[in-house]
Amino acid sequence: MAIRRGRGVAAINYPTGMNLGGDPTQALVHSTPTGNFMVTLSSVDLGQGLKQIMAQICAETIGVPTDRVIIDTADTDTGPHCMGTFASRGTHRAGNAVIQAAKEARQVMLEVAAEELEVNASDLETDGEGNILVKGAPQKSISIFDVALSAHFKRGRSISGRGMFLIPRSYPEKETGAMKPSTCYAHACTVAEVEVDNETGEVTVLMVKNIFEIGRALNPKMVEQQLVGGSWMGISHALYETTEPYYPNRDHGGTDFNQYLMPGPGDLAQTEIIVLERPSADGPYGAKGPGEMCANPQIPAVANAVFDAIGVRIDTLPITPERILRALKAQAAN
Amino acid sequence: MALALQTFATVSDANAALKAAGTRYLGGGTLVVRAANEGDISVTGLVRSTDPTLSGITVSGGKVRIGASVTMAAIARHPELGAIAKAARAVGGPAIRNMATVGGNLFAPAPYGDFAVALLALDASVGTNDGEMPIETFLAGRDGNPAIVTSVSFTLPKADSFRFLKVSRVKPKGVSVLSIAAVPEQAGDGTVSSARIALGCMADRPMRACAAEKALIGQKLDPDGIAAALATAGEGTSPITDPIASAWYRTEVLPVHLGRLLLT
Amino acid sequence: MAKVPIQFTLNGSEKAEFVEGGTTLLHALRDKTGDTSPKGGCHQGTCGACSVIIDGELRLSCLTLAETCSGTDIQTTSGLAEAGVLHPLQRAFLDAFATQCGFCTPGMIMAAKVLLDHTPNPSREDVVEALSGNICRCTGYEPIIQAVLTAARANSQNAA
Amino acid sequence: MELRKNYFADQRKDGLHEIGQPRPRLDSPGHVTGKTAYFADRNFPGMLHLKMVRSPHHHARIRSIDTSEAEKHPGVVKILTAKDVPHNVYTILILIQIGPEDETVLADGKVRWKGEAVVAVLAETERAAQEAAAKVKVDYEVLPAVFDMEEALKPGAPLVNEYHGQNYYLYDSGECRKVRFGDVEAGFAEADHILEQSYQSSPIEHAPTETTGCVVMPEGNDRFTCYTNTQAMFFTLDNASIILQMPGSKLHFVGGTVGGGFGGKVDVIVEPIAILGAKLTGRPVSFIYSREEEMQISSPRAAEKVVIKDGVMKDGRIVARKVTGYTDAGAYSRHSPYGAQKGAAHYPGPYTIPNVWIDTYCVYTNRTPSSAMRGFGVTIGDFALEVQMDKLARLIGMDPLEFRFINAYRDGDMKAHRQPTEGAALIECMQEASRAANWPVAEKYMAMSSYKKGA
Repeated sequence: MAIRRGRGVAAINYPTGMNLGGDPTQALVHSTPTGNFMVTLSSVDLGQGLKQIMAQICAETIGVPTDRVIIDTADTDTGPHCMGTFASRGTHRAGNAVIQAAKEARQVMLEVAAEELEVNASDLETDGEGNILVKGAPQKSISIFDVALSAHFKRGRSISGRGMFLIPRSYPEKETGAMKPSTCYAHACTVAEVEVDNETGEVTVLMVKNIFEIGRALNPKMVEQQLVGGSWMGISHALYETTEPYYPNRDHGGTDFNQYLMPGPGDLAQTEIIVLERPSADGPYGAKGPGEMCANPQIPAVANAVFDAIGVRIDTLPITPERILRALKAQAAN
Repeated sequence: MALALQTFATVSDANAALKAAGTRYLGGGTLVVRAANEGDISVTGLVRSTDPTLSGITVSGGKVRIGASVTMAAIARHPELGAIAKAARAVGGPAIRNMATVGGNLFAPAPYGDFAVALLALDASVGTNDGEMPIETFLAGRDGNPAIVTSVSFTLPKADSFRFLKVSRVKPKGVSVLSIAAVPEQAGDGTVSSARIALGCMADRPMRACAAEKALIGQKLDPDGIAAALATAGEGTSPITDPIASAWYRTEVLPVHLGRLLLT
Repeated sequence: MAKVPIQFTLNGSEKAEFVEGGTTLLHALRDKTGDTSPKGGCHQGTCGACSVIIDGELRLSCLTLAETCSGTDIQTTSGLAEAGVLHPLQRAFLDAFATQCGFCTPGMIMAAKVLLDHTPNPSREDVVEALSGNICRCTGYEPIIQAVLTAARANSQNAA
Repeated sequence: MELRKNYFADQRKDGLHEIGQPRPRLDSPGHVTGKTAYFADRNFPGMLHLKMVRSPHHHARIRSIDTSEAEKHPGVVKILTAKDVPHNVYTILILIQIGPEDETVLADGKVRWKGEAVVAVLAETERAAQEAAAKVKVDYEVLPAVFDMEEALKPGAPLVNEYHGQNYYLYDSGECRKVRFGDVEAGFAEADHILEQSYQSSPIEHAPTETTGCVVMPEGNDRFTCYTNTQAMFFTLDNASIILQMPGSKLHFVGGTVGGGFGGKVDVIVEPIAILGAKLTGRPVSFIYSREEEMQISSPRAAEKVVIKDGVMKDGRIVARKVTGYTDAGAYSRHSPYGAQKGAAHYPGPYTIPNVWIDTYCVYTNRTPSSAMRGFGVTIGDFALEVQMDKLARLIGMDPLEFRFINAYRDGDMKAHRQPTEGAALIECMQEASRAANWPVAEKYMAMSSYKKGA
């Protein structure tokens, strides 16, 4: 038996949002009588944590702690239109809509506070902890709780806002393909180290080091969740997954989690994640969409590492032990 | 029609009920309840038995009897079955092992049935109310065998002479690319005096690697000594092709894994 | 067809239900008792999302017929928190950000609980083995493994 | 995970109150206590279960369908065939004007892939629905099928989908989406080396732990509430409105808490037929994919073939790149024309190449229709591009990482689709990778920046 070791690198970029744009998302924000903020959406949380991120974005924009924000999604009787959760668009599109709605609500909130404090709204700021202060004179302040009560019961103001984000649709020019596919791109570079058993074709991914540039890590722990899980999926795509193991032959497609192969908890590569943040010009607080691209660079990095280990190329996914063994035998025959 | 479950105090009553068309025996449920869930409407009734002969493990004088309802988990944790525990642990994840029974494993089609591979290498006999039969006879006729399996019996192998390997793509749990159980007995000089080798996934049910067994006799378990056995390991096999691996791949890696197992 | 009466203890409270023949425990729990914490991810025994603890053992409720559970003691994830106080495992899953979509979480927690009940100081290998029947498609497993190891450490510190 | 704040610090405002903070997730307590409500956690009295009778053939004409025995089966409440669906031929991207309508909700006269929905059975129990489904008799005339994209594109191949008239999607640009930039042949002519390679993938399943499904409740006022795990609420509602010829005001969709999607829940498959069942029976209806359906019936990521031809100089510059991409849509479009087009926008990858030629094809075959998945249109392309980059580097005897620095795009560089590069960060990712992985590159590469040259 010989275990061969190799390493490979890959670098990629990925567009944020629906290709060619034209994918709107709306948000509504309003305050309750006691100064909590309701964000109404029809956006879908697939598990990536869209609700939490929308809450943090709204909270930052209004100037309250995140636990003062409630996310109401996704009910088409109440939530305004969202194109959907796909194409790494949720944070970017819905986030921008929430910012716009929250800004409008914040403006009303500051106007009411200004009336209560008898100053100009432009002289006010929030402390992020639930209070509105006069700039330069923080002893003069009012709580957002009291501002909301005043707006509702005294001044008859609706602390609310509407948000809509739309990147106008681009139409590719027929002959040249000139088009505007996306407004911002995330980036990644992955280095993978593998061991290949040259008698069985089995590959063990020892380590992946993933560098991701994602615009802005709005919640670093949630970014980590997604990037770690994505990295696992990338390795899974590289070495394990397909519904048609004998493509283009349709036979022997897996119908359960025993037959549909993915790395188990005993197959995990040592995974390192490093995040860079180059804020995007039109992202909510600079964020781009990391959800899809984080599963891409591992695939070619692993493929290149396998070549580095055994000197034969597998240009067909997934890179199964069988494909490796066949390639090694062909190499030996030549 | 709903699936009716009938419970009987004795195996013979359960055997009688099992004669009704569409009726299947319910062991741990990992095969038959799954089939019903997946829309196998040929299953119209289920039968089980609480007969005490089906449960319990007895070890005496080097002989082991395991009731057919005994689970993989119970075998894996039994203090006197340490020698074969790894074969029981090779089946499924923890929840499956708490449910899957010895009796059921005998019926599990490839790529399942890893414990049956071990039983084949152990030269077990399979008990029904009609008596005992060699496991090879049982496996050959299992598709048409309506009698409830009540037990399996075998001689406990000498410490360290039982070797077992399950190769799977997914770790630590995953179904078999192939599984191998081997019981090589060695004479004082280290040469093999007898050997039984059983293979999983190399046919639609567990099978013996008879040619390899023969080739080991009189040989030492070193690279030269096992070479002839490895060369003949694939004789008589007709491996399955499934989503896990092709027959070609299974054939290619069988000698590799057998070699590694024999040299451990 | 006549329905079959079943009685069992669910998270400490007595339950008595009538089920149709062939009803799985998963359906009985979800549709009859209203405990929707066990999830139906495959109904094949291959994903672990339906895992529950029956008489102290981890079982797949999708492959267990409800009729066979009369007289048993069943625990599910929805019954784990006591008086609103999260179980150390639940706390650890939160702190480790070990949930994303959450669909596998109740089953993972059941598998982990049985492990810690029997093996209070598990190795990483023990945890990996204990979770090996449960599929997660979001996290890549590592945060879940870390959560279980953290909960075990918290438990042993409390016990000390 | 480590955040490397030293990069791009001049462009970033740190120190915000909520943004950048690792706040606990507000949904996690529900997850760990099993209280989070997914669509299938709603159980209504009298709910019917829907099971599909599916095609056992890859391609066949339907001579007749006989549901008479199935209708008599105990527990069966309603059986639906094509004639029951008000607007049976549809395509989901019609909402953004990408046609033609090319897929049937329930097969009408023909099936084009093994597993295609033919007859829907609604019954009191899952078991009764399964038993009745087995009694539906469909008489098929099996037709020749095509599974290989190259075979499908050859003259005389079996026609997969008559609504297209040929086995590829017809874009306004012709049989493929095109990008033309510079003069690719001139680039090849000047190149020191040419390398043409072909890459292939097979379909991949999203495999979320929660399968696709919905539960529909008639509200008694001609409105229907659909609890669903769709990834796109109004997209699904509006498509259901078209298929059912029912005003959108009659439809109420509730969702937003999904057990994993990864792109697998953006097709509109389960909701319209379940709503129709609820409408015609007046009963709640549950239509939830089995795991087997999720694995083999729900749309996978397409199989793709990518052919890349590159011209490269000894000094490491790529001077010409020609990419031909093929996306195996299966029998119907779903989102594939969009995905293939997204590929055209993505190539030639994050590199600045003066001469580029891209053709991306959306090809029809007799397999399970493919659709969106995490990295749609890009994931397999990146595999091909980045393996090709590795081969090119080795071809000219250069370190693979250094080779990428030479070609990496930077701010202001013109892309093949004629947008100037903005916000690039590839170089910095590679610099950090060089450090983190102890993969040294020449100092000149570590001194590079993505920022606009001279700025």
